[in-house]
Amino acid sequence: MDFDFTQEQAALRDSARDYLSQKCTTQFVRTMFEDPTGFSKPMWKEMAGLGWLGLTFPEENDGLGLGMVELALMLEEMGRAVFPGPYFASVLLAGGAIKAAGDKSQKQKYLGGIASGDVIATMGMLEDAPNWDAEGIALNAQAGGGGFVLNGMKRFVPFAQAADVMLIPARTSKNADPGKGISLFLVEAKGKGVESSPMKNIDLTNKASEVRFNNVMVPEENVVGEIDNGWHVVQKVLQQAAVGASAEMLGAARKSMEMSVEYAKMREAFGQKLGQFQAIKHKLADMLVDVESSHSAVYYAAWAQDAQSADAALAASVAKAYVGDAARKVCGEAIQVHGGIGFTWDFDLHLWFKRAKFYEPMFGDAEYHRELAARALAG
Amino acid sequence: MDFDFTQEQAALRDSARDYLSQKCTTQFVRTMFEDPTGFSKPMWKEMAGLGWLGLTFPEENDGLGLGMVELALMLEEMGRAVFPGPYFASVLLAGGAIKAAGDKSQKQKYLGGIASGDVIATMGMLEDAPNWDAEGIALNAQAGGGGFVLNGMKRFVPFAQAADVMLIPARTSKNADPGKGISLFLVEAKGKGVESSPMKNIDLTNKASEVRFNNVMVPEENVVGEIDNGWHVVQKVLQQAAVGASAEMLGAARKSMEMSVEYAKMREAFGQKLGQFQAIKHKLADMLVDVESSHSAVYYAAWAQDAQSADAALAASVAKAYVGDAARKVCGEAIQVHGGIGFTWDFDLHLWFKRAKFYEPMFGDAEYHRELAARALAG
Amino acid sequence: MDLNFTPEDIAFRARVRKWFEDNTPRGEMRTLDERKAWHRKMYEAGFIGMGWPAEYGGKNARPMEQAIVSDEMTRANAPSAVNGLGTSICGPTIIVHGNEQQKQRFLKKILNADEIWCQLFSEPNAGSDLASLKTRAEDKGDHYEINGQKVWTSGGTIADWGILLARTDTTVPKHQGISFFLINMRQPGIEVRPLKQITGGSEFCEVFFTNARVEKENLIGKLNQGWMIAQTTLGYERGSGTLNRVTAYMMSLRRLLGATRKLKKNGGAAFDDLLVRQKLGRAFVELEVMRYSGLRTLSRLEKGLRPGPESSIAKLYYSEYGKRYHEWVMEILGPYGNVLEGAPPEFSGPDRIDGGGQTAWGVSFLGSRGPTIYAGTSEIQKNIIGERVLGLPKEVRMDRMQSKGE
Amino acid sequence: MDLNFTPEDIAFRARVRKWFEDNTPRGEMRTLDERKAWHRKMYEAGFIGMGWPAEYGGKNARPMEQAIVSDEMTRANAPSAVNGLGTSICGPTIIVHGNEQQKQRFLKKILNADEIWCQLFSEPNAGSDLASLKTRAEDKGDHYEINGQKVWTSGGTIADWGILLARTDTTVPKHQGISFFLINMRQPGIEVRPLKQITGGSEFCEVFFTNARVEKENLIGKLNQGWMIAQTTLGYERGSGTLNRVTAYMMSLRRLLGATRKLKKNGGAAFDDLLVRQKLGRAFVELEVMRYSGLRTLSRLEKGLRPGPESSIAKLYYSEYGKRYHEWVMEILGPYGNVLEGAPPEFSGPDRIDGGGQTAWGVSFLGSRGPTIYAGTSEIQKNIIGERVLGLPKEVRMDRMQSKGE
Repeated sequence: MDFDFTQEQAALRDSARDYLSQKCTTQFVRTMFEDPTGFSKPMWKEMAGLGWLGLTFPEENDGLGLGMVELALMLEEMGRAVFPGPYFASVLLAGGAIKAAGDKSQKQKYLGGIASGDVIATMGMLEDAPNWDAEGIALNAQAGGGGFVLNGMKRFVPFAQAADVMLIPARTSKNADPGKGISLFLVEAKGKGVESSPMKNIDLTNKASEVRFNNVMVPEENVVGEIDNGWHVVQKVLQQAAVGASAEMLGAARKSMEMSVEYAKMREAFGQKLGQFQAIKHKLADMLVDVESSHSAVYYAAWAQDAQSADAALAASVAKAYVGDAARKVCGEAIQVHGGIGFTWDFDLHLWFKRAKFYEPMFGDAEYHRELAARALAG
Repeated sequence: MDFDFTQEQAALRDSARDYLSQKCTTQFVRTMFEDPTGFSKPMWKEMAGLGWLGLTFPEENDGLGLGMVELALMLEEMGRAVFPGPYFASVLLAGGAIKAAGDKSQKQKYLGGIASGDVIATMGMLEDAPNWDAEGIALNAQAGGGGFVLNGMKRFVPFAQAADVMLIPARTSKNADPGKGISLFLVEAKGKGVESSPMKNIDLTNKASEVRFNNVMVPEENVVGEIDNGWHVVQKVLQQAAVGASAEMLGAARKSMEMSVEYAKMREAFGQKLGQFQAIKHKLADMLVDVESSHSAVYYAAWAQDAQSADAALAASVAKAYVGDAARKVCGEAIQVHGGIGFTWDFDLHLWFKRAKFYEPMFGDAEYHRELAARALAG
Repeated sequence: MDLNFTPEDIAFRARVRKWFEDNTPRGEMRTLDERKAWHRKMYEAGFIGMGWPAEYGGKNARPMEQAIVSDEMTRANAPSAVNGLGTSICGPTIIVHGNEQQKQRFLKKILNADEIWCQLFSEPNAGSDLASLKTRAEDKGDHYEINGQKVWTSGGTIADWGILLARTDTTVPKHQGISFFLINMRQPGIEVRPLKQITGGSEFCEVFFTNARVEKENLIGKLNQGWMIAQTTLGYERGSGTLNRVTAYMMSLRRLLGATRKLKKNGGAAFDDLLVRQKLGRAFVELEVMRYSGLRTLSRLEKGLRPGPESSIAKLYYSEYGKRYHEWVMEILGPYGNVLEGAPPEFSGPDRIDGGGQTAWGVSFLGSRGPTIYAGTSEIQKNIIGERVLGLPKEVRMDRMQSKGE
Repeated sequence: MDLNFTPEDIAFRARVRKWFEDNTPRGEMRTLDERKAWHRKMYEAGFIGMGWPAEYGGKNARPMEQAIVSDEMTRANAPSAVNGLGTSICGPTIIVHGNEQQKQRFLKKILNADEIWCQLFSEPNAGSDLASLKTRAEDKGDHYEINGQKVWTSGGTIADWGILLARTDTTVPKHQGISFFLINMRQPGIEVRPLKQITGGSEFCEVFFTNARVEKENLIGKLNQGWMIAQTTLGYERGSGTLNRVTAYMMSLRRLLGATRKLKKNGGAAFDDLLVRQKLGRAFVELEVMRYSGLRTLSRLEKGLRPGPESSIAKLYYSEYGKRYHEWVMEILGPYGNVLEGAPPEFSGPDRIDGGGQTAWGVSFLGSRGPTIYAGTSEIQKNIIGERVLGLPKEVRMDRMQSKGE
């Protein structure tokens, strides 16, 4: 029983924090607000060089072969740094799906490409309704012409504007069970019939698009996994995405708490430090409880994924439900502790508030995961 | 526009507070904990003499002819005094139904009897499920023998052990619309086939029973209102009960807050008054906001009943939903402010905590009334 | 108790509603001249400074009439008056504390928006603890020379004049060395910079004073009595806030309700979901209670009772409500709530508070973090309620320990 | 990170589980002798004082082993050890701060429950501010004479001995004049009265001292150093609380789940209701997080790291969780939750924490108001977290102003 990071994990966290605090300053982050692709190619290449873009990929696909714990701590650091870029989309979502279900040549081409930074990938999940169940997948894929023809729409596709390729779950056959008949396609993001329009988010570091598919031809070799049997892959990716999103929110929350503690030690009012007021001190204490509990939730869930623990799915839901609420509280109270300055654009605090808010509804909100937890309880 | 009590209303409140603070001390209240009927007959007679038992009844039925505002302020005072006895059951519930739908002789007999204190009445509503809608009424009333034969069960019947007569909504015919086919019966509480067994409540001042009806004969003259058309009467009574319960909870909450403020002014820790700690001061401030907002909610709702305002039903739901949550918070925080002493039996504070808790689920909990409010919003 | 509006109030409301229906400008106003013209139009209709005494150009209007006008303005989504701070705070201060010459010079031009006013109180290091302000006013014989910085100045870029708190004596306890000035904003010693907020909007400014000038005749009241003057509750603009805030939220809630009918959830509309309805129900319940409390306040105002520290209760209620409400909005709309641009029109947000079209739900959500901070944080409100309403003893605080004499 | 239990831990747990299955008394224990016999049985099995050093009769058990035993006791709904305070607090204090004679005299009899112990710390006017206690211990030459009152003494009616904090010097700042004694409870100068709680139970007592006697040999440590001794974190009973509390709530939650299948709502079972499931889900989620955090603590303890002020985080989490959880219980069960007697059996409540059958949900709910008060209120925990974990400056407080020297 050891809940601490291994030396290797701690070293990875330290190097991520070092790199991001030097290169991914909030000054840099702000330059990405209006950038249409929302990330820096040189930085991306450096991260590839550090091995981070293939963090969880097999070594034979130029990856580091690490697990969800390592990915979670990387994402926590990215949340902490408000890192702007398609890391989550490319490595966790699309990369995760290809790693789970891709064939040898797909892995070589795409995982290798993602790891080297040459390929930016993403995954489109939601359509009209914010529905994370199989019922939400309606985009139609019709067999024909040596492949498939896709028609339909995906919304909230992360970094679609930056992507080279999109992993798209689509419906290849209709069944009473909505979990059946879903297949996964790798679609060229700039291909014929693919139209993206940006959906500007309050978290300006997280780009997303609505993507329309008008008779988009996808060759057979771009089917990932079995035809009609793709939903279990999506489910697994969504579980890991729930853990990853929780890690991002944890990073945002811990940073917000630390800034608030520092501010309360420094700022004076009525002749004393802000942190001497019980109202502020108790708020900060509550924030610490939320942050430390979130840490426990995120890393238990990440470990459970790696250990293929029987409660891995439950733990992912627990993390997403708990950390979503906790990060909301912590990042919100941080603004309150800071007072006026926390409400200004030039002060950085709102960056984390918005980052946490961005991830709250993604991959299932707290209610959705509480429902899953209740069903797990009932067995 | 005048939100203040009239002089007459203020005088009624003052006389209720005077009387109850002298006669209905918590010492007296505690003597009723183990009393099977749960009230004092001499006190009941005195209250009859003051006109309170017929507060809302027509003058021709020996009542004072006052309205819901006056009843609400009386109930607030009773909540404040943790008054033990079947006032709510007899005057508001049974009396309210008979006033609304009874015929002349029923009014004379029962309203007159309630007002004089000679008759204790109550009303049985819930059965197996805590369901406040018409679906919840399954108790069967079969026409026959010059009257009706009742079979079934009511739970949570307030002060059934003390009652002479019970107003019982029962099903006289089955319809697709569950609101149709319900009739109201006046049943002798000690009559043949009526069996009561006590349901001991955490609020020991509020007695209740499970009452079983085994072939209970009810003569035709004891039908209140039209056969099959009694639900609208119940609905109106439930609305007023929601307001009345809110008033009781308000009384409990305000008293809990006042005790907490006094305690915080007097009790010392770490060389200063408890009320000088910001954590305590802010708790008390929150309690005041809850209490004053509850006051607005209760009396708006009471006025809306009297004025037959278009939003009368909505206002009753608003009051019950809001005050239920507020009183829970206030009475709970009062215990926290008091610390250890607030957790002891001999200190009175828990009496109000329990009184408020008793009324929380009664006549629809906050969720139920929020649902009604949402439907009202949607129009 | 009688919560009916009088027939006179109802008739007045009908007239006001008709006026706003007929006169509210369509589309966004882009120029200052347009905004001044709209202000004057409302003034001519009797809706500006209506609570002021008649002798100074007001109408001695009852709080109820003021409440009704505010409410109908909100209902019509009418642009706010460009000189709102002038008529609500600056003018009344001059009426109560100014001398005859100051009244003659300024009041008329406030009412007709010839001169736009701003308020120069808060500083970067003097927010909740306003009395610790450091902007200095130095006596230069015929004038005072101002150096320092103010922040959270709304309308700073368009203001002609401002009311200014500045320190005139540094040798006495902090509350005793502050004076209250009127300062001409159109002078070289003043630089105004817009202050961008987390919403992306810039309704506020920072104001920098470098040897700026205040004529001696523009001191209000006596030297070093500025704190007392600034603390006075000014009673001419009452009733506002009792009804219109509820109406604004109600309009937002109705738009949200509409969105829940379009948004899909679990194969049906979001409105069909029990959890969504609980949130709508809660939002409606708490808003109705705000309305009842507003009527209660209004009924007190109508009797001539002053809104005392109890107004902290209203402030705390509505600002905390706003935060909760917008969190429910975001929960209900899910990822659509986060979208500023590019969402389908049925998920576009509520009317902007100051009129002139819609804003995104996300912007409205971000904006909801402001009211628990500005005009006295929730923490300050709770101190006020605890000490001035409940009579709890004051907390032991370092500044009180250091200067018992204050 | 590796959150698997070792094969040894799993085997140990299996043995412990089997032992409790075979040995846990059925039905309620009514006599003190029965309770002592159960204590001795557990002691003989190696489950009592198992964290104590072997030289004093313990087993030097690892925190994990202690956690597993506590957890299995809870799972078996086994009655608690009658001398729990003796083994968890009184004995360890003697081991760390007592002299050889005291160790010889008391330790063995604590372990085998020959002498039952209680704790005499809190007073009616010294709760959170324990150091302001007023019970006096006066030097009478060969003994100390005790006068005063203690409260919240659990097991007071059955105790043979107690650990006592009393004031031995009133002329120095409050923390410096307190001494730590062992007091014989079987003497005429001590009166013990059961203290009834809002639950109706009487697990605690008030204790009155009138010229009670403490032999000089029963002073622990040096005179006037009692505060420091009482503040020492005693490290022999670790691991308890990390797992068993979660298990207790889990058992309650499963019973609640069962009730939601029987309770009717909207024509179906309550469990079919989305709102009910949200509450069950929330209760489960927050409980799982408590479990993860417990494992994290246990993993630190296993490395020999001391549980520092971080234990305040755990206290705050579980005590506040208990309040929330029981409010959800009451919401779900509606009027049935309020019923103490007379409800159908499917709505009867959870197992009693100390074993021996069920209690009503309403009693369990009322009991949930205790843990945020006892053993350091939530407010005190937040001060500890703020100051000792986050390093925030101490608040300005009257006692600190008055006696800076402390």
